[in-house]
Amino acid sequence: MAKLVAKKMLQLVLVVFLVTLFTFMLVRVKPGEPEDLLVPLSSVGTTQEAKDIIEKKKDGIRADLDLDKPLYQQYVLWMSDFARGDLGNFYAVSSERPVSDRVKDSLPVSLQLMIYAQLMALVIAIPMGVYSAYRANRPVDKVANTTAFGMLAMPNFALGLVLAYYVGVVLGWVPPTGYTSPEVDLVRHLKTMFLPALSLAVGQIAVYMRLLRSDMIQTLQEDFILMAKSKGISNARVLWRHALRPSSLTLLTVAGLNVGALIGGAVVIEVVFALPGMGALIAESILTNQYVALQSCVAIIAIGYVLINFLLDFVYSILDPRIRNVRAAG
Amino acid sequence: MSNRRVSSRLLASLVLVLAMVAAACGGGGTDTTDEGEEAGKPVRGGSVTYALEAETTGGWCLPEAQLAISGILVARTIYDTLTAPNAKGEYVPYLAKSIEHNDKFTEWTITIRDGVKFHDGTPLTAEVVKNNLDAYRGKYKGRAPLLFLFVFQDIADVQLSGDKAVKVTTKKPWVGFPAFLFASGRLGIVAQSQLDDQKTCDRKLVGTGPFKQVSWKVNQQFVAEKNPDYWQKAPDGKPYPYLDRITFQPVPEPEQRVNALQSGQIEALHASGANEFVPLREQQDAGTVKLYESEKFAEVSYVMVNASKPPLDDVRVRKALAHAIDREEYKQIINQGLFTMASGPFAPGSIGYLKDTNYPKHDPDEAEKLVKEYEDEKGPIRLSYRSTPSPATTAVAQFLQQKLKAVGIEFNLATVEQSQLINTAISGDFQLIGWRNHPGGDPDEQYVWWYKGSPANFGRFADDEMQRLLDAGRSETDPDARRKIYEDINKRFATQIWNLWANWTRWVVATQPNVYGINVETAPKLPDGSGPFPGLATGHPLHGIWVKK
Amino acid sequence: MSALPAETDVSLAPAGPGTSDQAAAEASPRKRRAFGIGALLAMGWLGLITVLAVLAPVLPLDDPLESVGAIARKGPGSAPGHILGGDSIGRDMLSRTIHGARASLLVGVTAVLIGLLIGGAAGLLAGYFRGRFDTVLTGTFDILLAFPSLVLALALVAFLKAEPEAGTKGLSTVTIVIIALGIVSIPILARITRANTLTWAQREFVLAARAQGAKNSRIIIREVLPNVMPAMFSIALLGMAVAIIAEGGLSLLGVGVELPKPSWGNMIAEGRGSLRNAPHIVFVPAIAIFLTVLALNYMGDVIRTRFDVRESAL
Amino acid sequence: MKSGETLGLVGESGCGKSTTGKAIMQLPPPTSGRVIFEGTDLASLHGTDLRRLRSNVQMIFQDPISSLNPRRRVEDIVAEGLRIWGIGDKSVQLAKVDEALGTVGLDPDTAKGRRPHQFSGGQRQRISIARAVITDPKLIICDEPVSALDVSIQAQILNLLEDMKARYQLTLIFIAHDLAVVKNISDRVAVMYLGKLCEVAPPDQLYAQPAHPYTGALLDAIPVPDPTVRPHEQPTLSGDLPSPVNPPSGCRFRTRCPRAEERCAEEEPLMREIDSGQYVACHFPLIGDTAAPTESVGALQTQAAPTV
Repeated sequence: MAKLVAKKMLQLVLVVFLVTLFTFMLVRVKPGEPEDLLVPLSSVGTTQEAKDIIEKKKDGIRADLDLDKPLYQQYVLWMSDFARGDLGNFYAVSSERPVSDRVKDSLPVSLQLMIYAQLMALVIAIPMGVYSAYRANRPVDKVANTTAFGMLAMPNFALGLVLAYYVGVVLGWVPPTGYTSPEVDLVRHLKTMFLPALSLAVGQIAVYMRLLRSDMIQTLQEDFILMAKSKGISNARVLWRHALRPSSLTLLTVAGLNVGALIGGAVVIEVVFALPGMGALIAESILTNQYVALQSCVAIIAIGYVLINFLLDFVYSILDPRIRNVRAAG
Repeated sequence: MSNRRVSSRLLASLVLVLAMVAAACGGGGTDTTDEGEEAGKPVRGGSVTYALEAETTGGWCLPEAQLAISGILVARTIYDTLTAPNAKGEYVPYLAKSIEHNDKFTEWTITIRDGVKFHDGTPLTAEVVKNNLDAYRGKYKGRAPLLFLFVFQDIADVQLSGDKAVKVTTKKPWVGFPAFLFASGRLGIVAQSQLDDQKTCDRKLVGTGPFKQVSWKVNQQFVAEKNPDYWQKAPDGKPYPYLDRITFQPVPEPEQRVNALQSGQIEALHASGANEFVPLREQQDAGTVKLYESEKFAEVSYVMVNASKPPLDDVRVRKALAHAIDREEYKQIINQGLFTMASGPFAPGSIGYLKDTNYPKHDPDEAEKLVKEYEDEKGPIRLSYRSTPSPATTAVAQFLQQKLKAVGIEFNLATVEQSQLINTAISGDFQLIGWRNHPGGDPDEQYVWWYKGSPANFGRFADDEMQRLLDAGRSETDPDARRKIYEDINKRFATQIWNLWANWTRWVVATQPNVYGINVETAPKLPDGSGPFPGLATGHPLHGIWVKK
Repeated sequence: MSALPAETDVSLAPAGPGTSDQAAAEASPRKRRAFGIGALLAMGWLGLITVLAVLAPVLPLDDPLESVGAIARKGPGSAPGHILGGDSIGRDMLSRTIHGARASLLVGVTAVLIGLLIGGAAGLLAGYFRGRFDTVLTGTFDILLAFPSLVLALALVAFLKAEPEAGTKGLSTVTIVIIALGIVSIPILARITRANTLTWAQREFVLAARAQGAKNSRIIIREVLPNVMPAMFSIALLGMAVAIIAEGGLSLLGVGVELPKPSWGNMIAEGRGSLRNAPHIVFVPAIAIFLTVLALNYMGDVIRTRFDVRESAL
Repeated sequence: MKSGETLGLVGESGCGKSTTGKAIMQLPPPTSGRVIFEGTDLASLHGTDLRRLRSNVQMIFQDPISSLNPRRRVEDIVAEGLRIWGIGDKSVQLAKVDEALGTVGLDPDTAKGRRPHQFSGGQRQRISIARAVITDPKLIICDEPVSALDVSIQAQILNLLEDMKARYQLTLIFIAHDLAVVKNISDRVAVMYLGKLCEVAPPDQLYAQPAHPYTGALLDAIPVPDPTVRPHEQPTLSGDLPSPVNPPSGCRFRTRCPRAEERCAEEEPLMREIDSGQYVACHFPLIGDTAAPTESVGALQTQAAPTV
């Protein structure tokens, strides 16, 4: 067991190293001097005063990012800052705002969105999956399956746009846009998160439902179900108490793995609903050349994703050796 | 202000920007308001959430900040400017008690109002004002104002004059100087502590304004609460503001702002696109929202041409562009028939406005001829156009592209984020760019934008005639002569085509029906008793807003 | 649906681990031939849209780049001769939708081809040879997979996008989007190919081929590849669906296929400001994407069922 | 092993029979022991030489589904060996395929164009045999070729293998877990337990007088189709097969052997001839009362190393 932990840890460290290195290189290899990308003001200086101001600004950035040092040192320095929670700055002509400030505000939004989407997907998908497995190949099942297919084919951003207008504005049930933090107004917070979470959840609902359905159909063919039925236990009880649990392992694995992907995967949804989350932050960083911020944000998400994978992997290999083997093969 | 007639409406402001989010101006539409009479007595308390078209990611370290209209609105809640425009567009003392000048307009004495306190409790003193002015003109240690540096190049010196006044000496007569003390609302007076704050000057805001900053979460919200010690008194004798709290939310997609207002999520928004005017006016007719529209002292939307690089350094090419664009079709398709097409930089009512400047008419044949002439001489014309990626601006870009293609000009599109657009303009790394600027005020405010060699002359045209006219305009004291000068400038644009004019930008502030105090009829009077300024291009004061329960 | 291919492969995941090859092998020939009505409809739609996309330049359509002022924001049916109406600047929606299919399908097909060629080959070799090569490759792909795919695509687009200088032409945005989405799809396709290769490479017919003295290359191409192909193909179909959607996502962020050239994604992005008064500008391309993605997913599913493809064990 | 001989290799599931078969093919090469084929140590061969040599040894597998590529037509499957080695031109290859299919009892014209799933298990095994013989190999390793088939078909396939052997002068290694199956087809039978041979003898001798207790137990397990014969009173084999990764010390069978004594745990029994042609590795064999000598008589390499 200790060996397994050690091995996994080593893997984790290696992956984190490579992931951050990849991010670091991706941004540094881009043509152009970093300080010029961050403060694109080279040709302004018609007067000495202006030139001085700009040069001073760029000198500051160069010093900040250790740009005069060799690449590997830059990486090491960045990582050591990163590890200490210093994520660099958003550079603008008029300000240098720590990225950590923005991340502190954005990360909760993304986490909330992800959790709500996940919960919503599971809450809807589980009954659907259970029932359509129970009624496999009957009309109900076919309808559910077709619906699932349909949901899978909906581009979430288009769905988001449409929901925002028709549900948020025309019907006026929930706010169509914006973000309210739960400390300010919990009810309103939940309402504002409803549509974005739903847009994100729709695809997942289909995935989870199909997954659960097929596992469940298998479970329902097992002997212990037959036995339970023969004992006269009601169908509902058989389904929910006896069949669901053994069927839900794959579902939970996949749901767990999706957690990481969802954090960053909601980029477009966050933009569509004007949610100030990590996705929107990354999009902003990319589109405005704020590459220090980009580096840190992407690294955070990648590390988060790797960590979640690692934990899941680990938990499941303890729970069920079969999964370890399957995963090793996959 | 002892002397003025100047009626300056100037202002230049720096950096403004904002792509041409289609803009405003509905063929002489009325500045609507149907409130006023039934508004009743202002009520104190309550809060308002106001949706802005953009976040000001660079923050509000005012001397260095690059504020567009959204940033200005926030600045005006936290800070006060020394002057402010009144109903006639004259710049009257605001945070200053008085502003006086010598006969030659080269010495300006700004006297400080008594008993004004910053949000941190420190008093407003002449010294703080001097430090502010020095910071804006790049003479204050630790502050590096890039663009105000040029706006105030003609200031020779700022000195304390007793302990209640500051004396500003200019290098040449500067008739419109009071307008620059407003600077479109950008020249707020910042507390000493913020001025000296090296690390968090952009986000720890301390002013004298009607509201105090509570929190700012970028892209989320900016919250400000009532300043109980505000120096401006309401008619009931108690200090403004009426509201306990105001929250600004950046909502960049215009349709989302309208959605949010309609669904009751917010109390107010501002907008300037035809796509927003249509539904908002419908809702106004249905009585579900209240609008305050204004095209007074408007900005102009246009395509800015970088005249420093071939092929656009050739006036024939610029003329061909102007001839190629069907402005009537532009109005119908892009603006849904709503806004008045502009003839030049000066909006109706401004000094220098001309109904017909002789700007080139739509004439594809002439355009084609000019293109051919140029291409035979110097080779093919290839252009690129930059705009923000919003649907409204890309629609404009594609419309232009079609029209130019029709006369044989290839033209590719590149989108640039809003916050990058200004940098693109400053660095000159563009050929054509969608733009919006030059709000009405004193035409002298445009000096920095057009003066040869000015870093704010983003179009980079270097015209001796323009330089002469601008210098003359700055110092000319005779109003008629002054008007003539600016009309000449207007005509010069029409022949040199440094910009391709689109329409005057019409702004609308839309609120829930129970929100009062924004339009000219219910907004507070200025300290000198004159009426409130009717324009919306640089935002509006927020201390008079109140909500009927 | 999620814009993440990484999730999608999970998503379309298996009808359970216990499906046996026996079942497939013993399915009667007749059953294997028959396609349901759904599959026929799906193939019909894909065929139609492909033919239209290919023939778009010669079809009697309006110029997709030319505005007709009179139909700006007019809905379907409200302007004679323009059955789907006009977009926000008066270009014919039908023509733009069909021309948009060109860009969208091109992005979908080419990006996945890149993924198939590189990822497929890598997965095949890794799954066949295993050992250190496999470890390195799997490790590399795990790193790529640690980035949310849309974020990775966005970063790649930003990275590849040269500053547009006047007169110079860098990579076209279509190419950039294709390359970015192609790179994103490599690890996903590699992973699935590898998983399938692993199972097939252990079959006895592979042993038999080696017993007959076949070279590894011959075994991979003749024995393993044909069997892994259905899995690759069905994932490729899903990958296309994901790429088409991802292009839309990139468009919405302002870095998709460059205007004025239509793609379904940038049409939706353009129409998002007019949902209130001209909803068809969003709905027409959205429905086109929906149907196409639906058809691709469905066909992927059909292939998976028919060939009993084993999914990547996630 | 002698050329032209059929060796039956018998043991419980998991005892290493198939591994032995594959080890002979160097698929993968065994971790210890040597395979000598016509005087060449196969482990010393690499690349083309190894591949060429492999073509002299063919395998027929247990699972008729897994052993045929479902994506290829029968013609391609059977002709593969010829194509790999470029034997003959297309028409020659086709003729050979027809001939091979014909000899295994399939109609070449109908069979050629089809794919494996269109055939029954027995037919597929015939295809496997056709594939194996087409390159004229010297040795064919039959890895439980009939265990997945119905009993009636088993006999047909066994007969077919006999025919093939005669027709192509083959040497066969016939792997089975069932002594009954190999009895008729084998010239000699080797019994394997946990990766080691424990007894080698001609079938008649082996069946009549098993020497190793394990062989005895296996023989007892064969159902006798005579209702008058009562099943053995004592349980034949008890306990599970120990892990082959970590086999018991000394004699591997001792944990389940009714005759096990202390010596069995300490000393590994060596293979010795106990009767003419009958070799056994046991300290206390069932026949002849003599305990095994402590010195090695030495005969067969114990670890899966048949020689031809």
